[in-house]
Amino acid sequence: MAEFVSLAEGIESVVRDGCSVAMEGFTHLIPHAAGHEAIRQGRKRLTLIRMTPDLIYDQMIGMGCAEKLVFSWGGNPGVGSLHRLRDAVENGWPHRLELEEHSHAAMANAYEAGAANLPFAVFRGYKGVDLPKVNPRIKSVTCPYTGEVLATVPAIRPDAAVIHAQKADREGNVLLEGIVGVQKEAVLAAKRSLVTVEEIVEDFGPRNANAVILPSWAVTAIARVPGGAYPSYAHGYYKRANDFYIAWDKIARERDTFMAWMKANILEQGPEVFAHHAGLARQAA
Amino acid sequence: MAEFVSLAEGIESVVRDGCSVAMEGFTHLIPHAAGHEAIRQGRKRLTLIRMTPDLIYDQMIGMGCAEKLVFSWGGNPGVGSLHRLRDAVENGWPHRLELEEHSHAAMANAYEAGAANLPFAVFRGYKGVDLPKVNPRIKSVTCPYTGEVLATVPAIRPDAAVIHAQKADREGNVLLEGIVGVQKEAVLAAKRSLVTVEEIVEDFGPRNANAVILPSWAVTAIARVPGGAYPSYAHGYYKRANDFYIAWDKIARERDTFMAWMKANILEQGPEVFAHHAGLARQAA
Amino acid sequence: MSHTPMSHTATEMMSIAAARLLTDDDVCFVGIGAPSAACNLARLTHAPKITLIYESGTLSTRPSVLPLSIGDGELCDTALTTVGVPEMFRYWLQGGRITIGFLGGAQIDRFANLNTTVVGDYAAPKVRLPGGGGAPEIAGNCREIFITMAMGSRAFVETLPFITSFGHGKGKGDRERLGLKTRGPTKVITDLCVMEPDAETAELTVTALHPGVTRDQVQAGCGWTLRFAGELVETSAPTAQEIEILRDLHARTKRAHGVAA
Amino acid sequence: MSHTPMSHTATEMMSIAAARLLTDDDVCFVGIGAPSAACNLARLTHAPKITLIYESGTLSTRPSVLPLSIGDGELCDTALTTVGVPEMFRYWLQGGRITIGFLGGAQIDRFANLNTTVVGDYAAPKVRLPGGGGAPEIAGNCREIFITMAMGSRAFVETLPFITSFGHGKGKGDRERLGLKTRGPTKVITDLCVMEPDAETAELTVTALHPGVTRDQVQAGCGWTLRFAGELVETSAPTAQEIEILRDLHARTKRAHGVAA
Repeated sequence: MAEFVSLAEGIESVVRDGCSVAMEGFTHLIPHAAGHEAIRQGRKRLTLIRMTPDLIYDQMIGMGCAEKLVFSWGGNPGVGSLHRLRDAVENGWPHRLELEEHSHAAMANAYEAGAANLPFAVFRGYKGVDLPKVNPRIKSVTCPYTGEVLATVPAIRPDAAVIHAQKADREGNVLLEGIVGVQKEAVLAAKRSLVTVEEIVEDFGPRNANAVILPSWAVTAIARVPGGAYPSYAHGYYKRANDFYIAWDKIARERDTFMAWMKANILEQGPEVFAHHAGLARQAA
Repeated sequence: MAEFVSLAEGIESVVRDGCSVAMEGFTHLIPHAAGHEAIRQGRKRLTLIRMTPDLIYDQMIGMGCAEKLVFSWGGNPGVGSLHRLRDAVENGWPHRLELEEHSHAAMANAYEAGAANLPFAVFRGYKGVDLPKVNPRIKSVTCPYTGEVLATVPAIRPDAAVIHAQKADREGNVLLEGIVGVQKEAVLAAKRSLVTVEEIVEDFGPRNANAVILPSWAVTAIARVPGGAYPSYAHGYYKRANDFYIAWDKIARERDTFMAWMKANILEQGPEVFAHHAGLARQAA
Repeated sequence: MSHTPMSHTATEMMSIAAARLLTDDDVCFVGIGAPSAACNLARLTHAPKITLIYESGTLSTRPSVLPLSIGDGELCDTALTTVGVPEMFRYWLQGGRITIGFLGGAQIDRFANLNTTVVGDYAAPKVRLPGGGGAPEIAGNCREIFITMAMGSRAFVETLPFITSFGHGKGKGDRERLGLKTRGPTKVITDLCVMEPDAETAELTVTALHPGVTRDQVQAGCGWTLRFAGELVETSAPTAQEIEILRDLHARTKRAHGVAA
Repeated sequence: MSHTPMSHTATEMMSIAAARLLTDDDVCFVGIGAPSAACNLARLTHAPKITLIYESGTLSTRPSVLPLSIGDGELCDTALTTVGVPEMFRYWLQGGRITIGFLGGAQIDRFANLNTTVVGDYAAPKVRLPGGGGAPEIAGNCREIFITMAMGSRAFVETLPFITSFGHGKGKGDRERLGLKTRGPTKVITDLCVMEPDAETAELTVTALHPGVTRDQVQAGCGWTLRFAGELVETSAPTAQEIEILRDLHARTKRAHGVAA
């Protein structure tokens, strides 16, 4: 059964130095507050796994939390580059970052295989492209019926998954709605999981029988962090702060503006600022 | 885009003599009215695919529609045997029936692979059991990363899928709720599909963003047949007629009582009787 | 509620003995019939927080009546959530999230392998049984398996004509040799006794007799020569509460299924 | 609505030329940026029933503003339904249900292969680009591919440092040799012209020039020596309606994203 914890306790017990962690959320419900907490706790040597590294991993990479990144699209959506990711890859700052690069289809299938407790995923992809030349983990199997050769990737089985969701109930069940991405798969594929939520409710109330719900017994820890997805968004709570995504381009472009921003907005703050940010995003919407 | 048709037109164009057809519904939403129509139209030499043949295939097999059955559990749930299926397998009446037998896990994975346009499915199963000795389509692949040997089955790619759903909207989109089984996969895996529905609505109205919805462009034909799942059920409309499932045991046990029932209740009736049956089931509930 | 002893049937004893093995922490994959009665009895008595899953996709369901089929609407109405059948088999069963899988069968052998497929030759069967359904992968992927079956010499047989679900094969170590990492059948709860695989050989061994049942009665219901544990205990008689709750459940179920109680 | 000719930018012409290629019957897999503008312009003008899909899982979406990211809430709010990302890639894209996949890229070669991964050596890149995302499998699994990119000699290059998405490889027949059953890129819509693969060689060939654009201007924006079709047509100038609707869409979008219009 899931345990209710503070964000600091959750990050401490679920995301440990040197572990592999998938902090997922496909544009929606990105667990930014959890990422900030990991940075504040000075987490090191992480293998960061995420289809779209986004600002959350740009920040963690820039602060030196990561030794490896497993990803499929490393940009600031609709804006441009992730400058801290680029600085790490192009210049080794703050230190060298190992890349394991896939396509979205490969990672989505690899999470699915992880959730299904399979050692690998099979899909029709990577035909004619160069990624298999630089990623030795891309292999193939032959269909025993048709002889077709299909691409394979190893299942993703992270030590930890961290996601943000709309609600938990008192029993520790978790509800996600809207764009649900690969979060269910990430949690089921992981050894441990931490879910930050907008609110904890008595009961989810009337809902479609097929909403994405993670049962309490499939989750390790839950922390209430209102606004915890900001500047990403929580469907039904607050909108995506597109203006912050645009502003990030300038903040992250240079090391000193980045470090100053991180100090003022992460190192010297706590998770309670997220409720404030999300409140502003809600009003602006 | 899905075309709106009568049940007779839908069966005529989607389910053709000699084709493979998956009429799915996991206890819930079994397309009984469509099965009756196929019997009335005298469909022959079908390969019937269904995880749980249930009464619908017991009736079609007893009426000589099928030359082959692909299945994973052939009983009358909670009651006992499917006597017409047994009579075909044990005594070749009304004629010989070829069996391709799987486990539920294998068929669920095979539908999933079909929907995903893969030639085969991989899963962890069939260890130590006798089914692979009598079903040559059960094979294996070796994981290219761990060396583990996993079971495979060919993807299910039926010529036709037939399902029953709660609602279609005017654009031909289809909504399923409750126990959703493998119907989405069956429709997506098939070349052609027919969906019978309880009602056609202007708009699905407020619904969870993650309900199971089949877009119009993924469906071939839709026919309105209120009550069309009876004696199975349609969540939100009418309950399962458990008493009929119990009564079927006696009807189907002997060839003559079976034939008399089929004549009176299928051959000499039309799909309009289903609204009546479901109405009674609703009142009884 | 009264605690006066009540008379009970052997089938009731079987359900009650099975129910007692379950705890609040268990996540059970429940089949129809005896397993469903046992799991729901546990939920309505000592294990109110037990998690019940039916292969139709209903997670954490709390039916007030026993379903006739594994896909009755009652299961969905009272579930925490319902998932599709491919997801059920992939993420939840194969995913390794089930602690106890409940199985029954037409036939069982001394190593707790089960047959629910055919009697006689597969190609020309004497009796065609329903087949495996979820059982082969339930047997392989749950942490452990409980089997509930009424005894009888046609059900407890020396040799199975067909192995539908793998138990302990031909003895200790066979599961490991196949690469199975789960425990397989750890209890067989019958209407007369409880059996467990022997620690050395994996052969089913009677470890408890239900009240009033003799060794001879158990042997008479078994097609092979049974082993009995050195420390053979007697199952506690059903309490009045257990019987009342079980009978209430069955009475509600019969009314709900349109059968006179 | 007025039909007086209006002046337009080259980027607007690119969006409009791309939009015109789409029909009500198309099911489009839409990327962010130019593809999103083109697809939504088509929907708001001549193809109101076109089906738009974004890789975040939103099926049949009808956004009133252009999303900044492929997962903006607007896409989910206006979608027929939203599915998980694994399902999106397995059932919908790999399932072969998409007629047109829209791609862009940092670089393209004469056979419409695309690079969005690196400039320079992969292990020690000069410029690290975002990577493939959905593109490799969009390029392989959609029935056909439209590419929209603004021209420039650093974008239209003789040799790609890295093939992120496969177009026509090194020429006609390469897709078939890889077992690909889809058509690959059939149109490249730029700010200056439209190109199509030659029927014999699969080399990109200019088939239409946008109004007022010369062959020399097109060649100046391309790093290889371009082929021009024998029957080179001129793209029809944007109508006033097309321009108005496109500008309204961009203005609504900028307001929604918190940027002054």
